[in-house]
Amino acid sequence: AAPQAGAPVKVGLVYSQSGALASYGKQYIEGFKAGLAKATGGTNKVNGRAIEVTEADDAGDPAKAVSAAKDLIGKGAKIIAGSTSSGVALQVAPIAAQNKVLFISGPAATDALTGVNRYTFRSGRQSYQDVMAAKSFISAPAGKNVLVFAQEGAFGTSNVAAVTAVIGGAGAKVTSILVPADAKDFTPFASQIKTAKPDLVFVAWAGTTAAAMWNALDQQAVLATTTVVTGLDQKASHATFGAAGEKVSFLSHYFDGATDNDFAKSAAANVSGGLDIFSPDGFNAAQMIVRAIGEGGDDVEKMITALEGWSFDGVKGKNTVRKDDHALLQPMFQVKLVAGKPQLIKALNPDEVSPPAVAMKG
Amino acid sequence: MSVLTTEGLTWKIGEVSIVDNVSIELNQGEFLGVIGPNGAGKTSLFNLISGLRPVTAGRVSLRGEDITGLAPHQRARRGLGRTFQASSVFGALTVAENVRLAVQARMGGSMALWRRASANRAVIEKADSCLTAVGLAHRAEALAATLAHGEKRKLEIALLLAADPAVLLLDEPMAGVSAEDVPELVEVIKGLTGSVLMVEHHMDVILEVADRIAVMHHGALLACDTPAAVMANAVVQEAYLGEEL
Amino acid sequence: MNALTRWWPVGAFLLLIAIPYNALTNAPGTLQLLALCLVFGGLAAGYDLLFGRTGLLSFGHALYFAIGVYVTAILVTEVGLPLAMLFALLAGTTVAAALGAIALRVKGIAFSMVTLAFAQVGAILVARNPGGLTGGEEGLPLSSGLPSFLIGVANTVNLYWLAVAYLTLVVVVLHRVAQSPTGRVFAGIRDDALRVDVLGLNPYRYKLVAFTLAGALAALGGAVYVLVVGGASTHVASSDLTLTLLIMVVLGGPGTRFGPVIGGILFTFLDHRLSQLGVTFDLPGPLAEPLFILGTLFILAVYFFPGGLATLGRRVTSRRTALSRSAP
Amino acid sequence: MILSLKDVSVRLSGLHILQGISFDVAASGITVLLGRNGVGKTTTLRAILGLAPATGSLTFEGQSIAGQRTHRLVQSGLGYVPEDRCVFAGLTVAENLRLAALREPNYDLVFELFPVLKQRLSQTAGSLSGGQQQMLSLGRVLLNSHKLLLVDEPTKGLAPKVVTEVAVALELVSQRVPVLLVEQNLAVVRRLAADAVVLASGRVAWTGSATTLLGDASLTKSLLGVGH
Amino acid sequence: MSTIVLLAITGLGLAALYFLVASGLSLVFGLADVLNFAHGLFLSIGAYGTWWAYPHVGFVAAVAFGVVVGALAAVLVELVLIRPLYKRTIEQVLVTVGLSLAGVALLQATFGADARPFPRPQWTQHVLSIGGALVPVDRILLIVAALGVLGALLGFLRWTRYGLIVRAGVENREMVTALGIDVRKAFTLVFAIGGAAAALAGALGGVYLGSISPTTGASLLIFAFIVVVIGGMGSVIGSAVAAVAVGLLQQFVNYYSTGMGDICVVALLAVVLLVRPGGLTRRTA
Ligand SMILES: Nc1ncnc2c1ncn2[C@@H]1O[C@H](COP(=O)(O)OP(=O)(O)OP(=O)(O)O)[C@@H](O)[C@H]1O
Ligand SMILES: Nc1ncnc2c1ncn2[C@@H]1O[C@H](COP(=O)(O)OP(=O)(O)OP(=O)(O)O)[C@@H](O)[C@H]1O
Ligand SMILES: [Mg+2]
Ligand SMILES: [Mg+2]
Repeated sequence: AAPQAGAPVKVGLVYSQSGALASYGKQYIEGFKAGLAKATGGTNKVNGRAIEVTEADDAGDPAKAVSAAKDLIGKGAKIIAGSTSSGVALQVAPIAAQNKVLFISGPAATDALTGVNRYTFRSGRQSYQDVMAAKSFISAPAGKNVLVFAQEGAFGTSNVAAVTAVIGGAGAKVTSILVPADAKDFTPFASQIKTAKPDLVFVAWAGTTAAAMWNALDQQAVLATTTVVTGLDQKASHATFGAAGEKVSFLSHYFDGATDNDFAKSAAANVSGGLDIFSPDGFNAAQMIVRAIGEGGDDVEKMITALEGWSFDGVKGKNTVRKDDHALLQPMFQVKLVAGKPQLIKALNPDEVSPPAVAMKG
Repeated sequence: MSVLTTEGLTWKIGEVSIVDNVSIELNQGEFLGVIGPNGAGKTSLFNLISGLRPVTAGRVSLRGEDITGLAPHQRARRGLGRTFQASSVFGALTVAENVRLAVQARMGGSMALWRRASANRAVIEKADSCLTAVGLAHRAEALAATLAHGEKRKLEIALLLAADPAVLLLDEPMAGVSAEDVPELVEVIKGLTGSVLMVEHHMDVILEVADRIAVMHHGALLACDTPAAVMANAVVQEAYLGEEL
Repeated sequence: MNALTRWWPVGAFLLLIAIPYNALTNAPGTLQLLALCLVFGGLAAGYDLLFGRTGLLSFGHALYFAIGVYVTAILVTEVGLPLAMLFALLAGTTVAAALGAIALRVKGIAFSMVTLAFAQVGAILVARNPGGLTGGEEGLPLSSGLPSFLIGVANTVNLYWLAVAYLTLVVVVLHRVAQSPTGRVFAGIRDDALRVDVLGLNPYRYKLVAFTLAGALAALGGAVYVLVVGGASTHVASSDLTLTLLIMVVLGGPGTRFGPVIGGILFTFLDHRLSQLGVTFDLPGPLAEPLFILGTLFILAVYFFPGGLATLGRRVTSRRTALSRSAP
Repeated sequence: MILSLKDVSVRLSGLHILQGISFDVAASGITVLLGRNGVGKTTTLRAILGLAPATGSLTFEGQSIAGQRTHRLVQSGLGYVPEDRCVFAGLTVAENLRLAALREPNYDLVFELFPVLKQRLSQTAGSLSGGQQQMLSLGRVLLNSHKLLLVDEPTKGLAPKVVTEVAVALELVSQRVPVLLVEQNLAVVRRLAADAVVLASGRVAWTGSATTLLGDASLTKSLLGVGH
Repeated sequence: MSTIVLLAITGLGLAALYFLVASGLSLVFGLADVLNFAHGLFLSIGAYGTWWAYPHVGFVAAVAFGVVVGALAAVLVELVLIRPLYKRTIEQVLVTVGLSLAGVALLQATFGADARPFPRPQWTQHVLSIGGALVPVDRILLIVAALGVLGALLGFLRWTRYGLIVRAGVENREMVTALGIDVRKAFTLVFAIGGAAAALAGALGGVYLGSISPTTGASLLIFAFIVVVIGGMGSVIGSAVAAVAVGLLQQFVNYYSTGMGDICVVALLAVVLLVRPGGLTRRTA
């Protein structure tokens, strides 16, 4: 259909406003608003057409997200974005494909989303990129012992798979310890790690038990005797590392101060309390939406074409939407915590951390 | 011919024998009264016979069949019914539903998820007749929990009538029944077909209905004889009856 | 009065049928939400077979629901939808019968805890993603194997019909069961299982029947739910879900014919709409948390409608008959 | 007179159980409350104790006690022996007694009346026989020096010998404390009661001396349904 | 060898944490007959109370503050929500279920959904070398606290008149009143004690876990339930024994077959209940 001049374009944002991931949701939406302002020059319009954003809360529950997405699509939204959690993203993606609308997933990090269907894009990073960033901490992987310490479940297993492929592929010997996410005492596991004497430990952990886990690794002298790499989570979590923080090597998707470009400045100006890990995801999503509407109007096929292969500068630096599988190639960061504050060691450019291309499934 | 026999029935808690080597024979159609001081083990004996407690030693047989190891409901199916010393009815059901449930348990067909209970006229009519028999028909729609004590006792008898058991164990059916209602209830009890074992402290009632009387004392069977003989027994006089008021 | 009490369910049913046929309510978002509400209405009613009608407080009902959800989601790509739903039903029924046979050997709170524990194992297994089957905490989207009439926003109405069918089935089954001789035994067991035993019926068998039937209804509900939502997620196996069912039943009125259905529908509706409300009006602090409002509402309901919403009308009538009886 | 009821009504679940009853309890001796099953005798005692919601006026020792909390009433001198004994099944006999003891408990009296309790001090009350529980229930109030005892069918389920013993015990007690007694056993009533109150369909049908009531065959026939 | 020592001591530490949660639960559950789903909330309140007070006062005073706040919250809940529902046990359980949902949401709205780092005095973070194992001091602290609570509770139940009243009140509240005793006070007291024990578990659990989040209470609650049931409802000693069994089992199984600890605990529960339906200490009744 030919775009009707002047008619607003409807965009639906389905993300966590309440529930366990509410603070990720907040970073996302603030980033999004800043990004929208920046990309439209403060007008909220593309080609003279207003962008009408409707927000819906999924409370981290896929059932609610699907309801909200169907509702928005039923009301004429051509673009759905958001998805704070992987579970939500994976269930909204098929809905987008079935209804032929564009879906730009947010902070959800699962690799399974990449290449899931033609209609699905992502505005954040994926787990594979974390693992690639972790690899950058060992200079010569061949012959090294690498141990993955992760929580049981899809997140943990996919991290183990990625490490085995990436670092194991480079010649290291990869083993893993998978632990229930809600374990209360991590001492036994920490002691298992110590006994294994690995050269590098990659920790993939998210959630409320992180503090206890780090404490156990520290007390059982794992941190002191080997290199431990993990992903740096949002600001609020930095203090939970306590004394252990300085003994860990961090890879980071984003932290306040990782970059200092125009976009970061303009984002920071619009976000209360400074940028955080998922601010760029929201910012990118807005940029991608503006691009899609600008080039495609109301035509989803044209939007897809406009996004595929598109490179743009954003908060993190240069981003590229890979044509084959819609992975978002982007920089990552090596960081250390000093007195609870992250300090940049090195920015990794997108090529160094690009995930392997997968075939588009649908 | 004896319908219910216990042989050396014993129940111990720790070292104490609550029921001590009790052997009783209840004959077909007989009315056997059980008396004994409080704590003699009468209710416990009933519990062993009806299967609510596991026996320590001894056997219970019903119409020649050994039922010692059976669960309460299996004994009930074989024709053993009982009432409780403390009234026990289904408080949240109406009086009528209480009795219908009992009738249905007797007649079978309880495991029928897709049939209408109300379509079974036989159950309903039988239940009504049981209620009429104990004089509770006017309370049929009341919730059993709201009945006064004496009415609950009558309902219990109705539940028993409904099951039409061959052997009935009545545990103090007259306790707490107002003087006015006693004769009525005695008539109901006399009208029971089947063999009855009844614990009761009202001696006049026992003497009126019982063919024989068993006396329990400290868990053991002290005597089991005709009413006249039992009343004349010096130990019974001393341990149980005491002086007249 | 009598005519009203007799005919309102028919009226409500007609209303359900009419919903897709008018412009006001025939929107995908509305139908989707209503479909979810109806599924939970049916689930709550099935749970009430245990709680309200037989007096069994199970804390593990979510397990059988989750079996329905995951078996359908896993098998649909392999064997097609009808067979997948059939297997889900069979699996739920079998597991309910097997675990019920164990759990029912204990009574009271111990029974509640054993069911809770079994369901906890279910939740742990689902979260661990054994063999990559369940997708762990990321869930399992339904992306292929669905018949075309269930795909796409335009076909949401078919999901709605599916939910209506499920709810109707549950209500009819439970109604028949409640009126049946077995239903009478259930009521007896709820009151005093020992007494039922002495009457000559084995309470264990009847409890097991109730437990298995409730499990089967929950598994079927799971199979419908996964179609409506379009995927499975760990939440369906959590003990929170059972607690929510309990809340729905109590809100609506345990042991009543339509109370649990009403409770399930109302709770689900509020659960979905309240968060939207919080966003729209930018409500401060706790008021933006749906669970805060729902929890508070629930507490108030326990105080002010003991016996549930369904007994509101009845309490007025019972008072009237009571008065007229004591008059003479 | 120690206790006086005026126009007391009780409604339970919408049923008008007591429909305005009035009677007095004498300051000494035993006043017996009679009536057939379900007439509301237990409810009357519960209403006096504040355990059933009542309207009307209740006066104890000249003071209005309507609306007072039960435990205060008991502390101020009302003792209660409930119909179905209500011993604490999970507590031992000793603990049941210890719980009931308020000020200066008189254990000797209790053990003298019911020696079996002394033998079974460490057994849980739930495992006592029905009659033993009844003794415990009576024993509990006899520990304390109350000003009035409300006793509901104390001889229910007791062996004839124990019935006599309880009657004797009550007689002893009543020499010290007035008693309002609910009793079905007319032999006991005959032996103990000075005054009688008869309830019928929620109202007081007759009050007067117990001897008069039991001596008059036509009265017992019409009020209590016994006799010829 | 050092592994065994480490697992045993940390397992006991875990057991101590479970016991602290379970003891209050068991007390309220067994004696006031309320299966208190809001117990986790009292725990969280104690933890957040300590967390809030710590920057202003010392560690010990902060814990004391948390315990007092937890006890007060429990008293408030008892007075306002539970008391009007006496005799309606199922409704009481339901109210606590509602409270547990609303309470977590309230905490989330007040303190945010994310885990907050919990203040830990330096000395709790030291490790002691025992038999070659590096045992963290906070485990020892937990074990000592649990033993203290166990002793105090047993004393309360055995030797105080309130203990007696409470045990009788569970059976027949009305009759206790009819013996001239104000039973309501006793029940409030039990809630206060239960709340205080939960809050202590929250404060020390915060040290143990290093962080608190609104869902910490709920996640500990399920194991506390299991402990209470295995031990026999209402039996404080039973809870202690069950806590030790659960803690050690979980710790050892987790080490030797990674992550199967939870499932083993559930299996233990099923087995115990099937063999002894009343739990370890209770008669079948
Ligand atoms: N909670 C209640 N709800 C409704 N009705 C009740 C309730 N409790 C008692 N009743 C009714 O009140 C009436 C009087 O009961 P009450 O127990 O006072 O009788 P009673 O004279 O003591 O009888 P009994 O001699 O059998 O002990 C009975 O008809 C009973 O059904
Ligand atoms: N579960 C138990 N544990 C311990 N002792 C018990 C138990 N059950 C019964 N007893 C004891 O066994 C004895 C017999 O009790 P039972 O109830 O059979 O007496 P009874 O003859 O029916 O007395 P009553 O006429 O008073 O009802 C009593 O001394 C009682 O204390
Ligand atoms: Mg007896
Ligand atoms: Mg009475």
